Amino acid sequence: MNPQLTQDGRLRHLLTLDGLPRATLMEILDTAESFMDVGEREVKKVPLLRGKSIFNLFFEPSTRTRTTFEIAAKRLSADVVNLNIATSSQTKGEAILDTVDNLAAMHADMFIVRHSQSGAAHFIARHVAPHISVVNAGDGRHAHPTQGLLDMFTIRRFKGAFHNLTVGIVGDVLHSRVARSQIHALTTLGVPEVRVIAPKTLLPAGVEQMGVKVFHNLDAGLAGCDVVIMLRLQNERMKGARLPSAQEYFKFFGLTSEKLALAKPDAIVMHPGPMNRGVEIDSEVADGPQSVILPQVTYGIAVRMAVMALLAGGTAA
Amino acid sequence: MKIHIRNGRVIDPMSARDEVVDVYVAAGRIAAIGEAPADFRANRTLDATGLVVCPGLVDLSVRLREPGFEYRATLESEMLAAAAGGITSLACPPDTDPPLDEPGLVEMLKFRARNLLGPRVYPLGAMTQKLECRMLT
Amino acid sequence: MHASLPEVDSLIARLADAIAPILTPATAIVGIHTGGVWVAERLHALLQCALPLGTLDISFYRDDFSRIGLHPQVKPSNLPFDLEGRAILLVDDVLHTGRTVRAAMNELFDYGRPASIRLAVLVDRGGHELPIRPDFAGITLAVPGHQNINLSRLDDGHLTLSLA
Amino acid sequence: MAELTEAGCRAFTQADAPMTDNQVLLRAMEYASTFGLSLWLRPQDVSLAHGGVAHDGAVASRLGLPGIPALAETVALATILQLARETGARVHLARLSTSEGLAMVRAAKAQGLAVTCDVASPHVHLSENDLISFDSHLHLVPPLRSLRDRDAIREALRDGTIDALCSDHTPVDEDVKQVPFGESAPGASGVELLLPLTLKWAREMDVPLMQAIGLISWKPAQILGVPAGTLAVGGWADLCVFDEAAEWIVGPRTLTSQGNNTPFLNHLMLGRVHYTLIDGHIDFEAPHSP
Repeated sequence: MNPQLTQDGRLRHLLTLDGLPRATLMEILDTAESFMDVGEREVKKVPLLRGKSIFNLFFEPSTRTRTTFEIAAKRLSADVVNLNIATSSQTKGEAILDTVDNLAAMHADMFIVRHSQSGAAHFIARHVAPHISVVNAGDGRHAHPTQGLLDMFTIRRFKGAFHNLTVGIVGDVLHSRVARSQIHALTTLGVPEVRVIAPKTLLPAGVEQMGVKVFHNLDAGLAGCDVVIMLRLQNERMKGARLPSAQEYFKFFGLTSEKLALAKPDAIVMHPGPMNRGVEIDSEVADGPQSVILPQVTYGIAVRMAVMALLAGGTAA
Repeated sequence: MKIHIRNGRVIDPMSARDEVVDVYVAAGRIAAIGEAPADFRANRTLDATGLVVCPGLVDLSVRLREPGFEYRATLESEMLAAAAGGITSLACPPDTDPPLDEPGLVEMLKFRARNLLGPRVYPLGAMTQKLECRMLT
Repeated sequence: MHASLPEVDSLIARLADAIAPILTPATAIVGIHTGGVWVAERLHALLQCALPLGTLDISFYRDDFSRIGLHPQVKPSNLPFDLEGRAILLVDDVLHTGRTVRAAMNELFDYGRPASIRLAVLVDRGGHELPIRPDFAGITLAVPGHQNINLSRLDDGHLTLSLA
Repeated sequence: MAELTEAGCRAFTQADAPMTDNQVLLRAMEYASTFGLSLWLRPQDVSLAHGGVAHDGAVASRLGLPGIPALAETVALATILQLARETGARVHLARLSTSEGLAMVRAAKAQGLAVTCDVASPHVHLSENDLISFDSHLHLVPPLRSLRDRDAIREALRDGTIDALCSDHTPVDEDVKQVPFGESAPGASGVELLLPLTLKWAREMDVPLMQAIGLISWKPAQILGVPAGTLAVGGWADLCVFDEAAEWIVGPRTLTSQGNNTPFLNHLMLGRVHYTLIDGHIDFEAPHSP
């Protein structure tokens, strides 16, 4: 049984894109499309979630992601409370569940959860009252479903469809929740060829079983790609004996204009941000004509509005 | 205490016995299997019709959480739980707090266990002091 | 009692005649999805309006959202003119409780501050729950609460009313 | 070690504490063999297992859980077997979990090395596939491995490569399980499930009851070196009387242990103890017994 769906197939929580039906993903993308123009109005707001309380529960700090959720919630007229638990009660040893119970007692309707442990959002979702929805805003290495969805939205906007694409995901797949969500979404939406391109030290065991083709050579992996997704390389990866140096990584797996020329001429370049310029991507590419990195950020708000609207609809408090 | 276990299917893997037969217990020992010993008057008869009678189970790893983790489970409750599981002998790993790396700690645990209902407790000793893998015990 | 419902084309013609005197070149016609847009398209053509037609999808403004959720096919609202200080003629097919019109007005104000809003409906069926009345109505009928009156469009573009 | 033996220790072990130093391990084997003592060792290379919480395979990759590769077991096992050969120490291998590890033990036994080994009962039935809901009750040591490993365990129990089944009973408070998987305390409560889980394996593998009971009675008794696990006239009156067909559901109300932390919560079990006699005394009598 999928804990994310109600018995009649409606979205109950958004924890991972793994196992969500194609129709659900399309519904979210279509709904996001209809929210796109809200950002262009004089009053950038619709009253859909008026009176609802949304709590941003960030056990792991991220101003960027928290802000996009906050803007999305406010455009839906929800009340938003930000809790940076990484620096508050959690350090005093208050258990996650106590935090969640306390907030639920304050009549929360939705929790947006980010946590450094894989499965944390599942864990919270298992314990909340039936009227509360949980949105995973990133858990450990496991999933970042709204990022995966906004990437799909971006691809659809620029490429029109999914069924004829070759998508290459380059970099630290092992530690990337974004990559996992992208892979599940791309395969569910019918992309015929999803590639992961990385040294063996940055790929998880048995990654092929997620339905991807593995490349260890950037030139070969980029050849014929319609979409190139670059992943962020965390600096601490240099310490764990996974890579010798950032310079060597950039030389063999960094995206430069010359490398990008190996992909299709109209290929788009994506990055979930924040970028390490000169480590995984050259500034010339990041700011170049094929980059859609800034539109990704814009679309992120409409996609998160869609997710919140679909979750809140029909769950009368 | 004399106990008569009547009409059970007695399975003893070590002697390859598997038959429906009576077992007679007296003075902490098995007095007879099959025919009752002369003058055997049971204090208690257990009807084992349809049940299996086998040797008490031996479990090679049971954490009794004593010393050190009594808040997680008490020796008493876990000894009883083991008995409820049919276990009559158990080996108890030394990853207690402090670890079982001194004779006094082992003797204390054995003494505590002896005074409770439940299985025979065989502590395992820590191979190294404080289980730190530096000094032998 | 409504064995034969009135013919839609004649209702729209009657509406257009009533509206014509107040219309200026700066007036914008805005139809509410879906039936209101059909009626507005006809009025827009009959009245030969200068400004392009506006359309509103009020799904994001419904007050029953938390009960029934989001409509599966939300269409983007399209208001191809500046609302600020403009006279608006809001068009819907059937006026019942008034909640749709309330939602539409809320949405209009999120795009800007119009000078005035007038309401034209094909049918005012009664059962109002809000202090909202049409400025122009093709026909006024007393339809019992348990019944629905619907506008539908045939493949040839012909509009008909039906009672269910 | 010799003093601890006098105090009553039957064998020596690091339990789940890391074996960080092979020189210490070598000395422990040499010293233990001086006195003819046994070492019980759970093979796990500490550096290869570092930071892991689940089997390093397709499921952990999908769930984003840091992995413990099968290599962590086999690399440590190769070291232990080689040291045991060299020193002649008596070694019992505790809680094996991998197909490759079992193959190595099978080969070592065939070559005449006097080693024994056990597995924990949850690993006979569960695999990494069960982790999909992130239930922290499935956070075990060693980790639940692949279906292939689980099936190898089931076969090695049948062919005698594995000498004994144990519960690896680890009762913990709910609050150390009521956290995300990676932060939870590992281990499961299991003394009351050892018998039904063994019976379940026997039924599913079509193994005679006699062989199944042997794995949880006389065979572990021999490893432990105690005169238990058998029914002999004149021997200890330690007996278990059970109903192999009795159905029960695992839950806080049906468990005596204070640890309700079991991955089998709400599972149906077949086989329940009616009486446990220890030293000729009825130490346990089920409320439902005749």
